[in-house]
Amino acid sequence: MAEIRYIDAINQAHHEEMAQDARVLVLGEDVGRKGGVFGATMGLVEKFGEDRVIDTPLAESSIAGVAIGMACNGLLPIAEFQFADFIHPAFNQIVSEAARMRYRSNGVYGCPVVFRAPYGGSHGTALYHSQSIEAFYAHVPGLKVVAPSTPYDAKGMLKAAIRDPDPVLFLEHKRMYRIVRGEVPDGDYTVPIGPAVVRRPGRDLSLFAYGWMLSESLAAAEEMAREGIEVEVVDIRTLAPLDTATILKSVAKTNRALIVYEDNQFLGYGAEIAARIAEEAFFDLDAPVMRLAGPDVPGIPFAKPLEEWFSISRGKIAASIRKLAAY
Amino acid sequence: MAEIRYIDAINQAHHEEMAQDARVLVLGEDVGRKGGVFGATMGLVEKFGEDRVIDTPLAESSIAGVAIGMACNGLLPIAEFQFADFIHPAFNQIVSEAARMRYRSNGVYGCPVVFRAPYGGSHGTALYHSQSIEAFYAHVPGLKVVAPSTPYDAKGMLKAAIRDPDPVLFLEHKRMYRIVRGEVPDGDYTVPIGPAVVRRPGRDLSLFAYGWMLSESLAAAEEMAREGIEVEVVDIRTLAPLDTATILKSVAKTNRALIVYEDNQFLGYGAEIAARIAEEAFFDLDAPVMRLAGPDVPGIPFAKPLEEWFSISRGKIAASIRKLAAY
Amino acid sequence: MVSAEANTTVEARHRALGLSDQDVLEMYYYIALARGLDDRMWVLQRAGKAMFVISGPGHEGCQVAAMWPMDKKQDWFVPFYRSVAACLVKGMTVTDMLLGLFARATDPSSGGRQMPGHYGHPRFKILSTSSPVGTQYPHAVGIAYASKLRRTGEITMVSIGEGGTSQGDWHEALNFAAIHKCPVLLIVENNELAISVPLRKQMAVPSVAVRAAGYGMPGVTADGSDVLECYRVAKEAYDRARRGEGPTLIEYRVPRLGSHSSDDQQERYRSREELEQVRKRDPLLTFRAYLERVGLLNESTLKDIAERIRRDIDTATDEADRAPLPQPDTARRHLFFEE
Amino acid sequence: MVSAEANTTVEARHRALGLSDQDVLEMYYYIALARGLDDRMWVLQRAGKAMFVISGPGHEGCQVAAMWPMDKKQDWFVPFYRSVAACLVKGMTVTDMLLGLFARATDPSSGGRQMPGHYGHPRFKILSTSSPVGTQYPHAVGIAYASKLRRTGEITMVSIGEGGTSQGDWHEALNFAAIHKCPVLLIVENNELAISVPLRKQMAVPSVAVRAAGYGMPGVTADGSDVLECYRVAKEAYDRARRGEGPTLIEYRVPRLGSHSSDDQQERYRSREELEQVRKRDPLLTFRAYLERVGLLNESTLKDIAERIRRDIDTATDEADRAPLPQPDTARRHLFFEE
Ligand SMILES: Cc1ncc(C[n+]2csc(CCOP(=O)(O)OP(=O)(O)O)c2C)c(N)n1
Ligand SMILES: Cc1ncc(C[n+]2csc(CCOP(=O)(O)OP(=O)(O)O)c2C)c(N)n1
Ligand SMILES: [Mg+2]
Ligand SMILES: [Mg+2]
Repeated sequence: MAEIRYIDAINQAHHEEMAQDARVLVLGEDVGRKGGVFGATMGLVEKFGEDRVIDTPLAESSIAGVAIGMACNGLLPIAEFQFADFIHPAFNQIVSEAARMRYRSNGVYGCPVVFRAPYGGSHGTALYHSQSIEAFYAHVPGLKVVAPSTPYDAKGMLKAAIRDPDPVLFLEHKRMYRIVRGEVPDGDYTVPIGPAVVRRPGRDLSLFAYGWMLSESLAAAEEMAREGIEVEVVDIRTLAPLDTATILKSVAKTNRALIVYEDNQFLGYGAEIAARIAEEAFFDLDAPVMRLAGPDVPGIPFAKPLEEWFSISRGKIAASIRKLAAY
Repeated sequence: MAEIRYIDAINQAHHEEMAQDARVLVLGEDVGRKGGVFGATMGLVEKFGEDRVIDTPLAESSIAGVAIGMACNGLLPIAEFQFADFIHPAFNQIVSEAARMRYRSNGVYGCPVVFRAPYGGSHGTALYHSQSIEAFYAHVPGLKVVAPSTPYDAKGMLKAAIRDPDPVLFLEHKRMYRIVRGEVPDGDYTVPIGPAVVRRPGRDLSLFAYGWMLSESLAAAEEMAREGIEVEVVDIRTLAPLDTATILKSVAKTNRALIVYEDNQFLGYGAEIAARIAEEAFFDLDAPVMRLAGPDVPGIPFAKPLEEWFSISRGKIAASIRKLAAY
Repeated sequence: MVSAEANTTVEARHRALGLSDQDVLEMYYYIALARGLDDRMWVLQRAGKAMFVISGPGHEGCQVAAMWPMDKKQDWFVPFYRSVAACLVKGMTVTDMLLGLFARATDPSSGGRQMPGHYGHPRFKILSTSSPVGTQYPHAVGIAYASKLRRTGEITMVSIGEGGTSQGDWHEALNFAAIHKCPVLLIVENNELAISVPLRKQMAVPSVAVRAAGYGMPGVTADGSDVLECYRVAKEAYDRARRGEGPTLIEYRVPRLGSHSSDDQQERYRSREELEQVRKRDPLLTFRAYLERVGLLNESTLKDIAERIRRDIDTATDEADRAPLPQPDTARRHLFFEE
Repeated sequence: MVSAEANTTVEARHRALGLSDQDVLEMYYYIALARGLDDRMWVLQRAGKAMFVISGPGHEGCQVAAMWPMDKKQDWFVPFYRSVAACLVKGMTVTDMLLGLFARATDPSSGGRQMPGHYGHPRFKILSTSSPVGTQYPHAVGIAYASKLRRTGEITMVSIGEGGTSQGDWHEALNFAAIHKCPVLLIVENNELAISVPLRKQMAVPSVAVRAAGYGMPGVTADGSDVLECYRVAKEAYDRARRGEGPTLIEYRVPRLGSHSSDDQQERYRSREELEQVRKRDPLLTFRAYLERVGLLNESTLKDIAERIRRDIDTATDEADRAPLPQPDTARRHLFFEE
């Protein structure tokens, strides 16, 4: 097994699925000769041709809408949004159409589209190239939302998403693309959409995270271990439908819950996890359910001091862990 | 003071504000001669002319986008979306533009638009004419979101929204339009955006709701009083920014919290209220934080048995109250 | 009072277009059937048997004509809420439609989940439709792209009102279709109203068809009261698509004979004169007049057709009415694929 | 080597357009200033002094020309990220722009909150811009509508790349502008690339201007390397708008001389020949050649201008560099209006 980068895992999944199934096709802005602005689709157009690797006009609503039509007529499209920030023009197509096609047709039409979107803040990505969009979409019944946290999962879950008979929003935290590496088998495998996973067992408190925040949380947990606090870190991975059982089991064990997410706090994804724990694990809790999330401002500002003010680092996570453990 | 319907209160606010401030203008589909599909803008075009009451093309993104431009150039536009379900094409304009104009310009450009949208289920409104959309927008920093529950508040808060220097999403539960009546002063007054209000004091548990769910909850609370359970009913009214203090105060008093909303449960608006209570009122709680919300399916289906299966009636609310009170 | 010469000329019209007498009689039947069904739906709504109706009186002629060249089995149709006649031609039965009106469990479009008028039928390759106006256009283009890539030979037809052409999705779909020469007929049924909003407030051009040039595709306009002309332009567009030459924008100018839907009162915004004017453009009447002129219909055959239609609709109404409503907790099903 | 006769003809060109020698020299100055600033920004980025650059090399000629008829105080401008030259003409200083590049607290566009290239300046009526391509078009139309309603006499100019014309928002904005005859100049700077996507994959028509007819407004195309022609069409559109005759769509064909942004490597998708071709269309060179031909510039005056620009940019760089970064917790401010 090779150690590869997150972005390479994504790219591999594309290559393998397109090679083994002629129904798979990619569409999006700059996915062709440029190989995508992050390189996720590198090498595809050379191998599979312009008909299956479509450089689309700059128009996200039709990227989604055309993909939906393709999916209804026998193809398995992967629609790339260049940045998650630019998925918003396609909101109506994804929410009203893709997510509802099966339900509204009483099961007779399916919509197996994968919507890929690089999300989250990296250095200097500012207000419009750094958004976390998972809360908008995880709220939408009929849509699956995943945010894998390792290269292994990225490849395995992208393959699972492509083969899934229903629409999947596939979120890739762009900060991970080049700096997160991991072992990834060369050949075929899938990682099922659904189950969360305990990445690090611990007895003192449960920490729930996904994407880049999972990496930072694991780092913070290591630091805390040196202080004698054993944090159980749970990788949510699939944001919808949510694996509540794994969450409740962990809280039952540690009696404390911290949810970490990068999006602004108010009605961000972690609100649902907190609400579930407050309802279904209430009698297990020894302390308030705590959330550490981005401030409630419209986005991550550009200037370094502002960006740092916004961003959730392992240091801030460690501080929250200390506070929660102290109850 | 006259007893008028919710829809009349909305209509009055339009008439009065347009008469007293030439900057106020209305745009949307069928807002002119037809007076809006629900009658909210009835009589306006006859009084204020086609230039200030604009029947727009069927294109929601530009309804929002053009309104934003108008607001940046000295007008106070009220943009009507015919149904909240059809605000989705304008998602990008509202989220990326209206909500961010002030923040991104470091305070120099403001965006005083009111986006009005009739939301929620009524009889036979089905998948696409019944959506609750508040969770999508309350999550967006920079946007105020209100959902008044009485004709008095509807008029007063609409006036406050029109005069607000920032964008406000004004949600009107369409089931209330013709059946909810209340005393409304003829003249000018405003109800501030921000504060929640206790509509019915009680000692046994706190119930949080807004819009039509507030009406149903009050009815359920009356029923419960006959069973000896005294429910404190809090009308959230302003969904963003949220008046957390009023919520926490109520929970401190009753030690139990039930949140009722019509939207599907997962990451619906009530998740944030639940999460806040679990974090900030944890030691006040004697029982799990409970949510009663719509099922996690893409919308309210049309056929009567399916609609009833989905809908939250006073009966279902009463059952939840009983369950929570029994802890 | 038609002279022998005029008679020959008009007769020549449908035959010159390659339509047999049988064809035009069937076309008339479908127009009349759709109108009959339409009338029935409104009656049922007023009688409290249906909550809501939205339908296509005035639009039937162009719909039947546009559908006529299509291969009913192989080709795709992406309808909108006025597509009653088109869906009937494509294969849906009157019973199918009334099952939707009554929100029955066996409604093939949605099992009673959607409002009436939201057609869909997998067997006839009619895509499931939603309410937000305009979204179906990119879907149709995507379907057509898939047909081309998979070399299935399928042609796709999609319909919308002129109001829907204001939507961004419409623009994006036309652009994509033109770039990739997708085999798709892009139909706009222009009745000069978007609910109450008149054409001049919807666009500064007198016709939607002129927009086609901006995308690099042909755009044609036909009078929706001239059923044969509607057929001619559709056939031409169909043949173009078959030849791999890409999409055509077709605008049909049609009268909207009734209110927008059963929730609307058109008297609020349409004058008596306007209503009188549009009634003259009723394709049912104009096409009937043509068929009488060419001697294919007369009072007695018309009566037979009307009788047959009435009977069929009666039977279908009974059948649909007897069908069961969906069970409450089936509402949780089909969120995702079920094995 | 220019004959006396040819000389008169070309001389006649700018004067015939009502432009004084002073005008064209100032126009040249702005084009050169924008280019100088541009070069500097890329140097600063490569040196690690700036995280990101996106700018308009090749687009400066049409921008300066289009801005020239505008009333710098009264009129509105809604820019996009390539509008470096246009913003300079409208009133922003080199220092203003570099404060943005360095994300300083005093950056007038956003106080360092936005990426470089997101211009905005209330004093010069430059609307704050965002990143999502296309959203600014409806804003401009709304601004223009307000001007008309309020009878302020303001004209609005808005810019976008040809890639942005694929967006639904663009379509909806043009439609609204045409219906209401809004006083707005709708500029498209067509460099035949949307990052890496070539024109033929963006649209099936050879020119954006042909789309204007579909909205009921005039559409014109001008060669962005012919600065005077760019001015001429803008002036005509401006006068039209002033006369209350509504919007004009103006397409400028421009070369994109560099990569899309500092995050892009155009060598991945552009051939050496293509890059050589576009360099010949550089408006800085073509306009300089014109001014030399008509005797308004020569080697020595050119040197003076270059020198002055270099000095001004040096000073501005120092000034911007010395300005303080924003304080961390100012990030919570301006979520809503502050009294
Ligand atoms: C996105 C969206 N906005 C608004 C509506 C409400 N609505 C339904 S039909 C309609 C008018 C449609 O007009 P047109 O496209 O001309 O079709 P017609 O009804 O005239 O046949 C409107 C505004 C909707 N269904 N979807
Ligand atoms: C809605 C949206 N989608 C994608 C992007 C990413 N993006 C930024 S610029 C650009 C290309 C723009 O091309 P064009 O409009 O032709 O302008 P040019 O850069 O060529 O001047 C893209 C795809 C974006 N900023 N916004
Ligand atoms: Mg219409
Ligand atoms: Mg370009």
